[in-house]
Amino acid sequence: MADPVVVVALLLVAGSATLAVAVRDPVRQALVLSVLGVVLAVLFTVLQAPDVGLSQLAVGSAVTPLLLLLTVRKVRRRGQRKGRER
Amino acid sequence: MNGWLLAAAVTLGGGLTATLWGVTTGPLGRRVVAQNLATAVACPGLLLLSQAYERPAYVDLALVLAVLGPVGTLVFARLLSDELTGHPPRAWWPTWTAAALGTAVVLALCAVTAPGRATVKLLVTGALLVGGNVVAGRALTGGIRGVRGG
Amino acid sequence: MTRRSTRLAVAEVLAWWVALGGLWLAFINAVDTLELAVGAGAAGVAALAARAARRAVTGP
Amino acid sequence: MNRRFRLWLVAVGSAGLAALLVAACLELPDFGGAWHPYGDRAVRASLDRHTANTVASVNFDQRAFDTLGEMTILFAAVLGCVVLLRQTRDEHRARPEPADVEPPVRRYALIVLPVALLTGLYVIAHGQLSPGGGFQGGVVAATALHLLYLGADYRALERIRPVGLYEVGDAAAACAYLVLGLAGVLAGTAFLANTLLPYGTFNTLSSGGTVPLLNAAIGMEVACAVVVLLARFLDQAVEIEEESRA
Repeated sequence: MADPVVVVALLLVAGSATLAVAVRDPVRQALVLSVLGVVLAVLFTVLQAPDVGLSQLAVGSAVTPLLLLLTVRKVRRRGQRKGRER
Repeated sequence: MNGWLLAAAVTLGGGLTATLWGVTTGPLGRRVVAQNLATAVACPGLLLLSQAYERPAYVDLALVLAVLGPVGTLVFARLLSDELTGHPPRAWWPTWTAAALGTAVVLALCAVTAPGRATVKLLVTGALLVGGNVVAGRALTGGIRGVRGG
Repeated sequence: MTRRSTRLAVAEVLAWWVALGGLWLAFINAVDTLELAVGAGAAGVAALAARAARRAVTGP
Repeated sequence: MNRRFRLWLVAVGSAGLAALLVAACLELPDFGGAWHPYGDRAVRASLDRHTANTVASVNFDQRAFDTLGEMTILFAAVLGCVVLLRQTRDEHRARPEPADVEPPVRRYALIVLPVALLTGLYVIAHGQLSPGGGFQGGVVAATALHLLYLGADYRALERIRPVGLYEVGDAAAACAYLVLGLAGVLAGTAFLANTLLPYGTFNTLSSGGTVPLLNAAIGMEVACAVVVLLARFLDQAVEIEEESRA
């Protein structure tokens, strides 16, 4: 592991993945997750796997946050309705 | 270890560490700005990596990130607009600093590549990145309002 | 649809087609006939999408 | 099975797994070493078939059957979502109110939408030459359409996105992949064997035999699948509401 860029990328992935687990609120978790996606894409590029990095970028930057936030919104709306009926 | 690789390591290490710190601490407004910053830092970093490894094909990653990164921020701007309208984030200096970084990296890379298609591709990537980040920053600071149903 | 609006629509799609075709030329790294044909097709699809999106937002 | 027993079971299982993983890691070749028995063979096979991007050659030529499996997984997952997230009898649709989007954001969405779509098509078409391929490009192209929701209005997105058409496109692209595979059988070789077309000139769009065609099929399948998937999620989050149980 002579390459400092690889070390930097690995440390960033370890840090952001741990933080993504440590943050508890789903909305804030989605924010950390999207940063984790970018960091992972950098790691894959540094390890000379640009195809995997591109997959990660394509899925992680917009589609995953959109799916997560739409789900959160649906669950919250249902919660609000239930609260009103009670 | 060449200079480009060192520049990439510094950009990615410093920039993404700052982003990570911003996105996990503080109020929601600060976190979304930090998320927008991730694209603005990683895209120049990927361009520098492509130059460091002397693989022009890696520019495609930066291009896709420049296109989709701001779209990801727009997702947050739109679906969190209720939470953000109360306390709109006021952090223009990180956005402009990141835009300056992107511009500087793109211009430096244009200076060392032979003029031609590759230069145009770099410029397009830079324009998409900087424009996208500024617009996404604007969308975060109250550019999208009144999202109730839609 | 009057002739004027038809002409405007064709002009809009053509303008997008030329711009996006130029973008395709910037993306690729070797030009040959097949590349140009595929680029023209892709730029055409994207140009039609651009017009459809503009119409969906601001009306015809 | 009480709590304590379960914890013990997890602890024993995890310890065994950890021991096996550590043992396997000790036997791994060094990080960044020069010995790549599989890689060397894959690169040789890919160069034999004039495919510049070895990953594309592995995905769509040497391991094309695995890609068929992955495509089927995505297809089944989207099908499951469509069934699960349909509008049930006790739900109704509410008209979403249009959001108030500032003109610069809307202009950005309208300009970047075609550019992102073109980028997606470029990534699909150059899968055998540069990083990328059907999956990546398909997701980019599908994301591009949703800029209309993010930068403008849900109604605008609905106007340019007939979901039924995308469902048909999804199925048609999956069939195209199968037909390309069966064509190999009819030509007298094997399912998904890359012997149908000439391999072409190295590093041009027509190189790689059937790789670009399979790439295009996967690109269309993924793009349509993501559009359908997001359409179901958007439906649920934006339009469909439960009836209040009065």
